[in-house]
Formats: sequence, structure tokens, C-alpha cells
Amino acid sequence: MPSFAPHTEEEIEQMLTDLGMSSLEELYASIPSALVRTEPLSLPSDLSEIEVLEQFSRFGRDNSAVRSSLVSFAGAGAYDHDLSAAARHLGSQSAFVTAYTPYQPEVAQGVLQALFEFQTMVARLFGLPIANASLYDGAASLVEAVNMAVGFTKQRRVIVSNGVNPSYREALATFGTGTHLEIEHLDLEADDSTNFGSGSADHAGAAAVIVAYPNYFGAIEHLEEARALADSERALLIVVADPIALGLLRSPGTLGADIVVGEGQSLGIPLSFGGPYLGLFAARAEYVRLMPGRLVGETRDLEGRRSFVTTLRTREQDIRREKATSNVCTNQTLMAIQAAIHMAWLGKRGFQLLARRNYDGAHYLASRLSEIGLVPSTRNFFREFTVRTFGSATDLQHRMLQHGFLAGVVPPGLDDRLVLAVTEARTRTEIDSFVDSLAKELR
Amino acid sequence: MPSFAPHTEEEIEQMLTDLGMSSLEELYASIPSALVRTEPLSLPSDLSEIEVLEQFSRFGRDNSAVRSSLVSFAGAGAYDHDLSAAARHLGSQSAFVTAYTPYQPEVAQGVLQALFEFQTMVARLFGLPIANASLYDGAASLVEAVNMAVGFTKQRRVIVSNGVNPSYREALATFGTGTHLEIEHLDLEADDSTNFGSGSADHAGAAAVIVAYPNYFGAIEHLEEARALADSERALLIVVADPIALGLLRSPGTLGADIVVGEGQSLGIPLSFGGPYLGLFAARAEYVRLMPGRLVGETRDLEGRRSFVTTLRTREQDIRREKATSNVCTNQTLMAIQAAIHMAWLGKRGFQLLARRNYDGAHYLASRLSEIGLVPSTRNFFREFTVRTFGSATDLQHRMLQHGFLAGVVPPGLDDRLVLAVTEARTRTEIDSFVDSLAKELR
Amino acid sequence: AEEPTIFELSVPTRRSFSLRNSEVPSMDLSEIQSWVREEAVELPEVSERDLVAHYTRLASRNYSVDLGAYPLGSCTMKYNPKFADQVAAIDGLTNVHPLTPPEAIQGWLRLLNELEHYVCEITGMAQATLQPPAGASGELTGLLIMRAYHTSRGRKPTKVVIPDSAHGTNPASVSLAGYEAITVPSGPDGLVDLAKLRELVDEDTAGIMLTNPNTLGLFEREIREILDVIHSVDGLAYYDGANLNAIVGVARPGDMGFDIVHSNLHKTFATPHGGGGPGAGPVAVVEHLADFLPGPLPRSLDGGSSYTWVAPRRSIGRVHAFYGNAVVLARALAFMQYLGSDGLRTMSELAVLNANWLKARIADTFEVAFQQPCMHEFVVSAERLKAETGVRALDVAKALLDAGFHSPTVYFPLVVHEALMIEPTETESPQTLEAIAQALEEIVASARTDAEAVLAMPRNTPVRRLDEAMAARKPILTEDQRQ
Amino acid sequence: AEEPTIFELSVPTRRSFSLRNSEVPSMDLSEIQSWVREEAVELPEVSERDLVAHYTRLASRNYSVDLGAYPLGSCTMKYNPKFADQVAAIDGLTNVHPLTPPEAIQGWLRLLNELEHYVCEITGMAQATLQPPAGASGELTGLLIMRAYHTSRGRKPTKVVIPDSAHGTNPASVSLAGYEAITVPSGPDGLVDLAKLRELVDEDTAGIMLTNPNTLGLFEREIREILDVIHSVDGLAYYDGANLNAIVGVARPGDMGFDIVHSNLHKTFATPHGGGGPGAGPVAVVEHLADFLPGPLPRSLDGGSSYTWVAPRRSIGRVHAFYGNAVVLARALAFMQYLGSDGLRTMSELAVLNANWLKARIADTFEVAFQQPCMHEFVVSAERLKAETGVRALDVAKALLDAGFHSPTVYFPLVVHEALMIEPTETESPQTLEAIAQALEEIVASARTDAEAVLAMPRNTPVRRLDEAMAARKPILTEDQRQ
Repeated sequence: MPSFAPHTEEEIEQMLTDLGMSSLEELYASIPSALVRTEPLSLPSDLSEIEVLEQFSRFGRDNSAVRSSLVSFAGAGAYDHDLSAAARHLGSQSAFVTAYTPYQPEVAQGVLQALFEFQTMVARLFGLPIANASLYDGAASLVEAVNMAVGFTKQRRVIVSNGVNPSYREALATFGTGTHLEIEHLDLEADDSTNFGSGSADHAGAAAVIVAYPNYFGAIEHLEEARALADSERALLIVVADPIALGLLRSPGTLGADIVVGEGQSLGIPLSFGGPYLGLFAARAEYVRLMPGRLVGETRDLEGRRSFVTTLRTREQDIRREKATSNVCTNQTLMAIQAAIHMAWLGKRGFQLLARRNYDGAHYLASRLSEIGLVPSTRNFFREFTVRTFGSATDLQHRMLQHGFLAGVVPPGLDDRLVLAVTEARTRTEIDSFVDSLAKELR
Repeated sequence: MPSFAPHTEEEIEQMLTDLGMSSLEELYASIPSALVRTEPLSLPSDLSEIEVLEQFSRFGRDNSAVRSSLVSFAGAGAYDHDLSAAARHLGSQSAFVTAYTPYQPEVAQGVLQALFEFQTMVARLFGLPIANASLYDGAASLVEAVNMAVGFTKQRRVIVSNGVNPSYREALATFGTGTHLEIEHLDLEADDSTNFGSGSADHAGAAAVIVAYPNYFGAIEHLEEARALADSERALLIVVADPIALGLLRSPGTLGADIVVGEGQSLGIPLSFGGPYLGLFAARAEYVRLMPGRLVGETRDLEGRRSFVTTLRTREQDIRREKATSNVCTNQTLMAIQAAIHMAWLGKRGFQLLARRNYDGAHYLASRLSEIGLVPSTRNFFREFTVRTFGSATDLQHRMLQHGFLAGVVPPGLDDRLVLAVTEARTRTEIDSFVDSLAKELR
Repeated sequence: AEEPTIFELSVPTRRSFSLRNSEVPSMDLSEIQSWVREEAVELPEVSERDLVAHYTRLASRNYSVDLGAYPLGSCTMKYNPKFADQVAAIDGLTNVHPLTPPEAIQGWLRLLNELEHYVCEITGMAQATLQPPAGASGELTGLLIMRAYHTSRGRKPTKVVIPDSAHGTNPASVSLAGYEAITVPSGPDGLVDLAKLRELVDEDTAGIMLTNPNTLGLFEREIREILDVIHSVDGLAYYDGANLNAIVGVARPGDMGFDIVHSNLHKTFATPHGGGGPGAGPVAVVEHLADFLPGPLPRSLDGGSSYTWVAPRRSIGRVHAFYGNAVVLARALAFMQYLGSDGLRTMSELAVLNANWLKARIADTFEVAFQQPCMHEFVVSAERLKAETGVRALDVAKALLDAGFHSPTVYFPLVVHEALMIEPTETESPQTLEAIAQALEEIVASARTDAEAVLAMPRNTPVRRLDEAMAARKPILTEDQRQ
Repeated sequence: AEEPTIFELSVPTRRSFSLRNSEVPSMDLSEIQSWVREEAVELPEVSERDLVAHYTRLASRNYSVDLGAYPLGSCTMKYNPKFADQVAAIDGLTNVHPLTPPEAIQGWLRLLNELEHYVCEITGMAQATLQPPAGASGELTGLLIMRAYHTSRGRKPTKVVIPDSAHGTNPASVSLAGYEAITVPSGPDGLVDLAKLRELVDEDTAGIMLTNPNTLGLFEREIREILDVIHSVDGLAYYDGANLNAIVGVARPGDMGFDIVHSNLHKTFATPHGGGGPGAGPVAVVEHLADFLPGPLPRSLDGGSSYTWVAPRRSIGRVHAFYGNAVVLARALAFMQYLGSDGLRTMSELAVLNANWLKARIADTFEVAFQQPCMHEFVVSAERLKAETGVRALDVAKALLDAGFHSPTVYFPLVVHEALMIEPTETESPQTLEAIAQALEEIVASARTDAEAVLAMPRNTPVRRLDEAMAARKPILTEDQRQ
């Protein structure tokens, strides 16, 4: 008997006897015998917890790309920020980790209040009045935003800047086959910012104009131009925003965005090889009944005490079924709570300072790289920027790995460029060494 | 202002104003000015939490002697057992970690009940009716046991086997200068067991006879002989017991011990470079009012609910002052709770099986070593035994480090011996490789 | 006492943060000046001490599996073994950027490849994507594969069949996949009405979505016949793995004839639910659908000595920004390795044993909806109790909170009135099942003697019943929407 | 509800354990047969699920710093920053055997050496041992150094002077060091009566033990004069560091003239108290006592490029089986590095500010024992309240639990009647201090209107007041002693 289930042999016997059965197999009498396996699964037999742990430690050691052994300048939607110990500690409390979706609010005030606070922080960050309690990741948030825009405008045409993360655009295309999206793209200028005049000029009406802020290549977009295009198309403006950038830059909501989405990984969540991350989603208040995902609202209990509850549930799939605003059920609550704690740990001033450190680091690297002839495409960038390499960027990246550096990310289909990110976790020494190594490789 | 204290500059000003003061320095007006420092401490300035963490990670990397890179056969009072994840998780809950001594039992039932359960487990393990809520470590428990025996017998002579861990004997000697102990030693036989006839034969009366079970060199002692000596000396029999061994061996209490002490590190506590560990202490019920340390007892609350409280507090220093049974105030509560959880995780059968695995591992190593001419001094051993080396054991140990092995412990002053321990954490492959490397070095 | 919000605890210039000392010079902002914000974002300003106290107190106001039983039907709230938390904390797994070249992430690629193998063996499928971050995402992924399959064959069917007992995610996902959800009713035995299904299915049927056992906890005995109907019109059969915990090692969707399967790793494979997520919903398919899987897939080209990413030939495209909830995937694999082949089967057997035993134990307390043996969960009705005392399923659920247990699922599935849907999972002991049964008995007994008292429950919880209508009438979703 | 004990949850053959699969052959037991036990130790047999639920529920029945304020005088229950938990979990620190040759433990040796430097700089001493695992152990270690010093000079003085306000550990340690504790009374100002001290001290005086500030929270202004008296008879002055949190960076025991100092790292340097331990109580000494320190000491022989163990020449011998509570020591060093030179001083300043402010704030509610400015803690008396209402200091302490705060220390120091000893620490905000003050005011107001209600408190705690007499009359210390 594995140690996982509590039952003793004797108890199993007794329970079966209580049921008038003589074996566990009998429990499956309702399954046609042809479907009941007589052979065990062709999988290894059980391991002790320590052996499993050692196995996974070996997996870990087989990844040379950990912070302690590889200095990373990779970003492109996932950033190597320093994590706060407090958020890690508080987010790993079993009361949060092992709870279910707060369907019984009387015993779920912890999760509910933490999510209410999270919603408030996201709304303030994005400059919009309401936010939901999280979606799967940045890409999912974008897909849901487009679905919402389609639902609101009854249009299926969406205009997407090529500055939006290629993975997000791919996910949008994937899900767009189901929702019959017609996706048009906006080209980029030489400075990596979107050319808002590059789409079809007939202004036929669209569900949404989508732009990233800053974009995948690092450029800070001109949102007023995006807003103008959206207006001319009678479309919603959806902005994919980097939350850390908003410590320094004006929020998309105040610049005219109708929906702002983003990836929340930067807000205190480990790189984790890509997940679990955190989809952020905020919108204008008028869209509240079209929102995807869970919403936590404030109310009172029988005794008049302030309390919190999931609300506007009739939007959701378990009640509205095929007419739901989204099929989302599970979200990323734990990550949302952890991000909220991390944001509170950073606080108003820390968040501002952090953004500034990221800006300074990236611009310092850019200035150093300019010295060796790698000039960023734009000077309007925040913590990430793009340089053209001389020759294959993939090869260069490979060679830089031997020096102990992850030399950014090679954009899909653009093997002569590197997208480089610098967070507050990169010291000046690391940046200088990186530039020196790169100079050697390029010589 | 460091981030540690919450006060804002403004609040500090306001609080000072409320107090009629104009500066923080004024708070120290009662200190003679000659004693108030005007220079800052000659210490580095503050670091961020991430920088401190990185600093300590470097300290960690500078220890090559971690399990992942060094296969250890060292024991001698600290053992490399596998730890249970459950005990680690449960023991690190902040409700336990950041609580104080349970002086207000109404809000400390968690710690109190956990300690009551711990006391029960220790008492059952040692075969005695009562146990306390922990002392600092095995050595401290021995010192306290001797103090208790001295208090009970009014004798200052103690008879200590040379099989007792040398560090414990040293600590006893250290503290014995304050309590005016007269310490006599019992020699060991060639098989590393105590020669109970080797002390002075006049049976002048003693406070205690002290023997380890199994002893430092690994030999399982004949406790009935120790009991006979204690009887002839009208002394208490104090046994320093290895808790893991008691999964296989009869408990010292049932074999006549009056007080049993031991080191609880083996019970789910990390090696931790020697601390924090866990002093175990159990005794016959008649000594209850002489016990050192905290005792948790069962009682009822106002509403008749079973509850737990520290009891017999009049033994303790904060009440009885210079007449207290001990000066202990802080103990090792957190370790006691963690050990209790680990013991409960092991359970009756797991504890037995674990002991057997340790026995098997040690005897397997011994049999393999015998093949290459390193024959253990005794065959009556549990998970640890002693071999004589040909030449300096320290040199051999140094050479074995290069092979990735910690070749046991060299007993103080005996540079031709190695004390080798094998726990369940050592695989057969590791044992075989160790023997192969040792054979090469000895060739 | 109410806990203040973190914003109410805020004091200007107070702080928790501790940032690495900057060694980088301050750089010129003039280039981006027009974008620079004037006011900092109004995040709270609290000390770390208050931050920790706040979220520790919030945690103390939340029920969780670690505190006690959670017999929440269809949610599989089993105990999550603690060693998996250590797996999830391994530095070499958590501190890895997803866009690292394969040579530097061999551990991760191997791990994911191994998990894919486990998922395929357990479901009886050929290949799998690990990208979907939750069950609903898996459903939509599977349906898009279904769509791509039909498209590849030049067909454009428009309908997907779903039983009336299905989870809401199923019809919602069908809509998002661009299909029309067609409901097939359950027969009086709670199973799909095969005759009705035959009437519904035609050339316009793209496929079917089924949970088996279904949400009533009943195994669809005629599953092969059902799927034959679908396959006869070139439809595909989608297996919703929400209830997989009933049959691991006992029966496989692949053997039943399913073409596409998702598995909720956070249910069956014990990754913690996190208050609502993260989850993971890998999708496995039969060999002839493998080319449509989202990419990239972790594959060895040299028999296992090294791994790289491979893109499926006719992939529907990516469904996650990276590779799914990777650390959740690691936890699930760890759990599978821990239980091993036999342990996985025993897990399901004991889940089914617990459900049947508890069902029998409370058969006199509530009306059991369907008499045949159940799988891992079962549904009872509080209709009689409601008629006799006015105490509804919801009230029973609330009263159970006072007894120290989480509530069962109520009012689902829709086909049973005053439904209480109970899934004890295999991790609860017979003693705990007995305690739940006794608590339910006591609630029913109380309802008969003093219904008002039951209607006023819970009383021992951090808050009592909430005014949900008030919350919905004029939603306050943020601190700033409060008047 | 009562929580069953882990033994009551036990069911024969149930299990949590998961042991590594054995590859080693089963070995012959015959050689040790006479020792082999017949029955396994009666440890509980529970599932990991029940184990986790049990200890999670126990944790939920415990107050802690992370939940709220803990103004427990003389205990310095400050917030423990969370990053130190990560320090304490570093694999390269925790998984190291203490008896490893120095070449393989350079990180630990360097760490300990660095901590010794911090301790010495903060206390104004020359060298230190880190072995004592707690304050009381440090006291005894220091006193044995005192003894060894006198012995080395061929002297055998027998008495150690202790103020009447001292902690109980002081006289207890003095006894265990083989000395007689001689009490010097406090004057009306709460400070050592210097004249009385002069009368007491003679050639038979080995030394003095002092806490400064003392347990009344008052700084001994005449400290130099006091120590001169001691030194004039070749006595040594021992500084009990229990109250060091008041003066770090502001004043140093070494500068005051002390010869031996212990520091409770779990108080001043924020290592968590763990429900009563582990702690750490390093002892630092002036240069001429360094030879007596317990060994070994971590030292560099080549200016810091490598470290080894060195034994002091006339060491009193080891006081711990290994090197003390090493991981606690690491946490403390991490805290010191985090605060840095200035931060450490600010820490103490704000601790003193908080204490003075709260003292002033509640001066109308209780009688402040001593009017002069306090250091990090202060003592008030509930004598008037008791006389007027029958509500004692203990009752105030219990009532405060209902307000969500931990109680202050009561009935200590002994020199104040109905003492409430309050130490807010620097980590509590002014808002929290105000909330404590209001709670105390409300208790006193309640006592005047309805004393019975206050005497019946606490009501909102997991259990209410306990029958402590019953516990002591016939002690039940284990499950097996219960009838």
C-alpha cells in the first residue's frame, strides 16, 4: 500500500464488507470488463519521497541556465527580477496554497480579501477602474481581451501591432481560429515602434487595436497614435503593458486604453521556466459585465461586517455555460496573491525606484554596447532593447553561453537581432563583463 | 532609515514632540555622555536582503562538504539522515517559529499540545514515564542529568564511561568545575565496550554512573552491568541513548536506567553544522520535581475542555532563582516540535524499519571493510563502528575527501582510528564506492 | 474582527522594500520624458512587519485542505504531499528563463518529456502537449485540434455534442472553438441516452465531449457504443479528464475509444489548487492527431541522451506564452513517480471505495440520486429535507462549515434537484468519512427540531453569510470604487 | 473544539513514512540478539494527510509575532525578517556535518569568524565564543570564565553580586557556577544602590552580574562607579545582554567597563523564538580573558584567505557538543549585515522611542513605576486598579488577549507590585502602539464598570483560562500518565 492514502488493509476489508463487496475490483463492476485493465500501467514502480526529490534535483542540475551559474539578459516576456522573501513566505502559506476557489466565502475571506487587494493594485497600475482576479498569463489575457472586444463591438477584425510579443500573437491566432478572428498586422518602423498607418486604410471598423507598451523589441509606443487609430476604426484600444515599466511611465488607462492586459510574472514570481505566471486584466467600468474571469467584490455579512465575495458570477461558465464571457474556471489565484504581496512589499516608492533601476540598467548596457558598435534600434526604451548582430544571433548566443551569459533572446525569424533585457538584479560588474565578452566574440 | 522599523521620519518627529524631545539622542539622556558613542560602529553599512542572501549563498558554496557533493560516513553525535518533507513544512509554520515560550496558554495551545506529544514520544522511546520539553543538546542534557543526580543523591562523584562522546565528557568537565563534580572514568575493553570493573573499587557512593547506548565508538553496552555498578555505588544510572538505535534495541528505561538523555538531531533535524539540535531528557516519575527544563502538563480550561499548560514551574529559575533545578530558560522548542512531527511521520513501523536500515547499512559497510582488512573493533554495533587505520587517520580522511567521501570522524587523541556511521541515506552504491576508494588509498 | 485592507494600513513613506544597492549610474530620462508619469502608482506603503501580519491574518481566515476535509464534488480536493513543495522550490528548476537555448535546459526538457510519457500511458494516448495551463484551456486546445483535424480533411462540421450533466466549461469551450454545443440528455440512469444521441448526431457533428465517469459519478457503460456513433460520422471524441481520479490504472480513455484527452493535473495528480489556480491541463491525442498539437514539444532526437524543441508539422499553434505552468507540471510528475504504477491504481480504487462507502453511509440521511455503484463521487438530494423543513442544500452546505468541514458542491449537476455533490477523495480516512456522515446527520436532525438554527449557520466562521446580492447590484471591485 | 492528540488519531498499520528503497542486504541480527526489542516503540500511526492536518490545526491555535504585537517585557519579541528564513535554508549551510575537516567547511568558518567580529564590535569586547546555545548558557559560560580567571590568579572568591531586579537566570547561573548569589537592592530610583553595593563587596566577591538597562528598563547611570567597586577587589563584571536591544550602537558594555558580555541573538538580532527556542547566547570577553574562552574558535592564520579551528590556551572547555546553534548564528549575522552599522543604532533608538512613547501614552491608565525616561521597556503597576476593582495585572494580561494582542510580562520584576512589564520593540508602528494603549484603556474602563466581565476574559481564544493548580497537583506529562 502506498503511504499516500490512509487506509489500512483491515479498513479496506471492512469497508468492502460494509458494501457487500469482496474486492476492490468489484467497485468497477459498472465498467465493461473489456475496458478494465488487467495489466498494470507500464510505468516505473513507486519511489520514496527522497528518491523523487533527488531525481528532480538532478533535473535541476542538468539545467545549467540558473541564476547562480548564468548571468541572464533574457526578457521577452519573462524577467529575472529579485524576489522578495516576504512574498515568497506569505504566498507559500498552506492556507493559500491548499485552498480551493473561494466558493464558500464564509471560510475564504483570506483568499478573497487578498484578491480584492490585488484587483485594486492592478487597476491602479493600469490606470483603469476595474481589474479581475487573474487569468493564466499575458497571452491568455490578450486573447480574452480580444474576445471581450469582439463581444462588445460585434466585429471580428482586429489590428495587431507587430510589436506585440510574437508568442502572444501566435496564441491569438491559435484561438482566433475558433472565434473566426480576422487579424491584421501593423508594421514597425526602423526604431521598432509601430507604424500606425501601415494597416489597411479603409477604416472598416474593427473590434480592437492592439499595441504593446513597451513593445517586444523594447520601444515605448506612442499610445495617443494607437488611440487615434482605434477611434478611426471605432475599435477598442487594447494595450499589452509591462507592469514594471509603469513604475516610470504613464499608465495606459490614462493614455486612452479601454482594456489593459499584461504578464504579471515580473511582480515577484520566479522565472519558473515559463509558468505558472499571471495574466493581468483591467478595463473600463462599463465593460464589467463582459469581463472574463473571476471578480471579487466587497459586501457585508449578516452581522454587518465588511467581507468579500466572488461576484457577477452569472458571466461565468459554470452558470452561463455556452453564453459565458469566457471558459475560464481555474485561474492563477496563488500567483495573484503573491504578486499583490510583492507589490505591497515594494510599495509606492519601491515600485518607482525599481522601475528606475531597470531603466538605468538597460540604458547603461545600451550605452556600453554602443561603444562596441551594437547600437540599439531606439532610444525610447525602458528595460529592454534590440540590437542587430553581425552574423547569426543564434550562433552568438551560443558562444556567449560558454562565457556564462544568456545573451538575450533571438526574435523568431529574425536571426540577426538580439533582444536584451536588464533588471535590477544585474550588477554593473555583470553588465561590464557581458560587454567585454561580447566585444571579444565580435572582434 | 532602514526598512526594518516602520517609523516614517514624520512619525519620529511627532513621537519626539509628544515626548517633549527634539532628537533621538535625547532618549539617551540618562546615559552618562562619556558612554554615549558619537562614532558609528565600525561595521559595514546596510545591505539589501538579496545581497545578504547572495553573501550567505557564497558562504554555502565555500563549504564543499554538503550532501550533494560529499558522501558522508561521519556520525559521532550528528547523523546524515533523510528528512521528511512533512516535518520540515509543518515545523516551519510561522505560528510555531515566531511564537514565544507558551506563558499564556490560552493562545499557545498549538505549541503546548505539540510539546505534550513530544514528551510522550520521548518517554516511550526511552522507556521511562516522564520527559521534559527539551534541552539544548545531548551534551546539555547529560550535564543536567548529572546535576539532577547530584541534587538527588547529594553526592558529587560521578563515574563516566570512556565510551561516552568525548565532547559530552568535555562539556561535563567544563560545567563540573562550577558544581564541583568529581569525575571518574571507566576504561573501554578491546571491543570498545565499557569495562565496568575499571573504576575505583571502593564503592564509596556516587551520584551517577554514566554510559552511552550505543557508545561513541559504536559498541552496544551491557546496561545490566552498568545498572549493577550503579546499585553498588548507590548511584543513579544515566544512559546517553541514541534515539534511532531504540527502533531496534530495548529501551534503557526497561533495562534499568534512572535517567535517559540523548541527542535528538537524528529525529528529523538537519545537520546544520552542529546546531540547533535537541537535548532529550526522560526520567523516572519520582524525580519529577527535580527535573530541569520546561514540562507541559494536561489540564482543563474554564469550560472543561482539555488543554495544556507549562507546569511545575516552581522548579524553574524565573520563580525559584538560585535554588532552581536548572538555569535553563530558552530551550529548543521548535526542534522538539519538528522531531515530534518527524517521529509521527515515521510512526511505529517506520521507526522500526528505519533503525533496521541503519543497522543493515552499517553492518554491510563493516563486512565490506573487513574484506579489505579494516575490521571493526566490535560486532555488537548499531549504525556506527570503529576501525583502526594503518597510519594517520587524519591523513587518510584528508585523502578520502579528494575522492568525495567524508570518511567518518577521527576520535580526539586517537589518530589511528575512524568512527564510521551509515544511515539509511547511504545507498549500496555509495558504500561500495567508498570501500573501493578506501582500498585504493590503503594499497 | 475585520481585517483592514492593505491600503488602510498604508502610511506615506513607510516601506518594506529592500532593493539591491545600485552600482549603475543614473541615466538620462530626457529621451522618454513625454512618457514619464508624474505621480507614482498608489501602491500601499507598509512596513514588512505589518505586511507579514496582514497576510498571515488573512491566511488564518481561510479554510484549506491542510486544515481538514474538503468533500467538494467534481473538484478532487485531495491532500497534496509536502515533498512536492520541495520539488517546486528547486533552484535549478525555478530560476530558469523559458527562452534559454536547449543546451542549457536539458533537465527541464527531459522532465517534460518524461511527464508527457506518463500522461500518455495513463490516458492511453500517443503524444501530448503540456501547454494548457488549466482544464478549460485544455478543452479549448483539444477542440481546436478537433477543428484543425476536420479542416485538414476539408470538412466544416459545426456541432459538438455535450451531455446535460456536463461542467459549464464544456459548452463554454465549445463556443470559443467556434462550434455549437448540442446537449444530449441523460437517461433515468444518469447516463447518456444512446438513442437520443443517435438522433442528434449527423454529418454536421464535429465530435463529442464527455466526462467519464460523468459528473454524477457514474461510469458511462455504453461508452464504446457512444463513441462509435461519433466516429461513424468522422467525429472525434474528447475526454474531459476532470474525473480521471476515478479510473487511473483501471481504465483508459484511449482504450474506450477517445481521440483527445485532457487531464487536470491539479485534481488527479495532487498539485495544490492555490485558492483557484494555478492548474495544468495537458492534452493528449491519438497518433493521427499528433501533428496538430501546439508546439513546441520536448523531444529527443538521439534516443534520450539529449533533448530539444520540435514543432509539430501542422500545429494549431501555441496556446500559452511559453510551455504551460511548468512548475505545476514538475509537481505532477513528482507525484506520479512517488505513487508509481501500482500506487496510481490504488489511488483511484480507494477514491472510489471512499465515495461508495460514504454514499452508503448517508443513504438514510439524504436521497441518493442514482442507486448504481458510483465512481469517485456521488450526488444526493436535499429535496425531501427542503420540503419538510425548509432547509435547502445550500443551508446544509453552510451548516457543515460550522462542523469544521468544507461544504460539498451544491446545485450541480443541474439534472438533480437540491443536489449535494460529494467527492471525499482517497486521502480521507474512514474515520473522517464517518465524521462527515455524523455531521450531516446532525444537521438533518437539527433541521427537523430547529430549522431556524440551521438557517442561521455558519456561526463559527470568520464571517457569517454574506449579502451576495448587494455585491452584485453595485459592484465594488477595488478600493477606489468604494464610496 | 478540542484537537485530538496525535496518539488519538493513530490507527494500527496506518502510515506516513516513505523511506528510500533499500539496496543494502538484510544483515544478520544474531550478534545483537539479546538487545533486540520485542515490541516496536509505540509511536503514532497516522497518514501524512492527518499528520499535516493535525499540526496545521495546532499551529492555528497559537499566537505568534507574525499575527500581531507581542509587547512581552524582557523578551524582545520583535518581527523576524523573512529573508533570514531563506538564509537558514541554504543547502550549503544546513547540510554540513559539524565534524568535517576545516578544508571542506571554509564557508562556515568564515561566517562564524565574521559574526564574532560583529558581536565584539557591538559589545566592545575583544574575542568571543559562539557556543552557548541560549542566554542562560551564556551566563554560566561567562561565570565559569570568571571562575577560571580567579583560579588562574590563585584566588577563590565565593560570591557574585546580583541586583534584586535581575532575571531568575542570573542567580540560578551563579549557583551552577559554584558561587553564592548576593543580592544588592535597588534604590528608590530603581537603580543599584551604590552605597549598599560598597558595603556588600569585599575580597570574597568574584564579580557582579548586571543587566544594563536593567529589567525596569532603566539605565544604570553610575555604571562606571559600580564596576569600579567590583574591579577594586579584582572582581569581574558580567554584562547580561538580555536588554542589549536598547543600546546597540549607542553605548557598549566594554566602554562601560564590563569584562564579560553575553548577547541573546534571538532577542536583539531578531532570530525567531521558536515557541521557546532555539536561541543563541555568544559570550564576548576582554582581551585578557580570551584565553579562557571555550574552544574551538574559528580563526584565520593567514590574514583571511583560509580559516581553521584554534583552541584557546587556557580554555574552560567546550560548553556545547559542537559550535552552538550554528544556523541561529547565521540568521543573526544576516540580520546584522542587513541593518548595517547605522541601521543597528536606529533599531535601538526606535525601540527606546516606542517604549517611551507608549509609557507616556498609558501613564494615565496605570501607575508608571519609575518616572525617569526608560530605555526599551518599562514597568507599570496595576495596584490601584486591583485595589479599586479587584482586577489584577494577570487579569489585564488575559483581557488583552481578547483584543488580539499578546500579554505583557506580569509580576516581574519582583520589585514592583502588580507589575506589567511592556516592551513594544522597534518593529511596531505608532498605530499599533496606539491600538495597544486603547485596548488597555478599554480594559481598565471595563474593569470599573463590570469587573466580572474582565475577570472572565479571555473569551475569544482557542481555550479560556486554565486550571493550572490541577496540572501541578498530579502532573500528567504524557499520554500514558492520563487516567
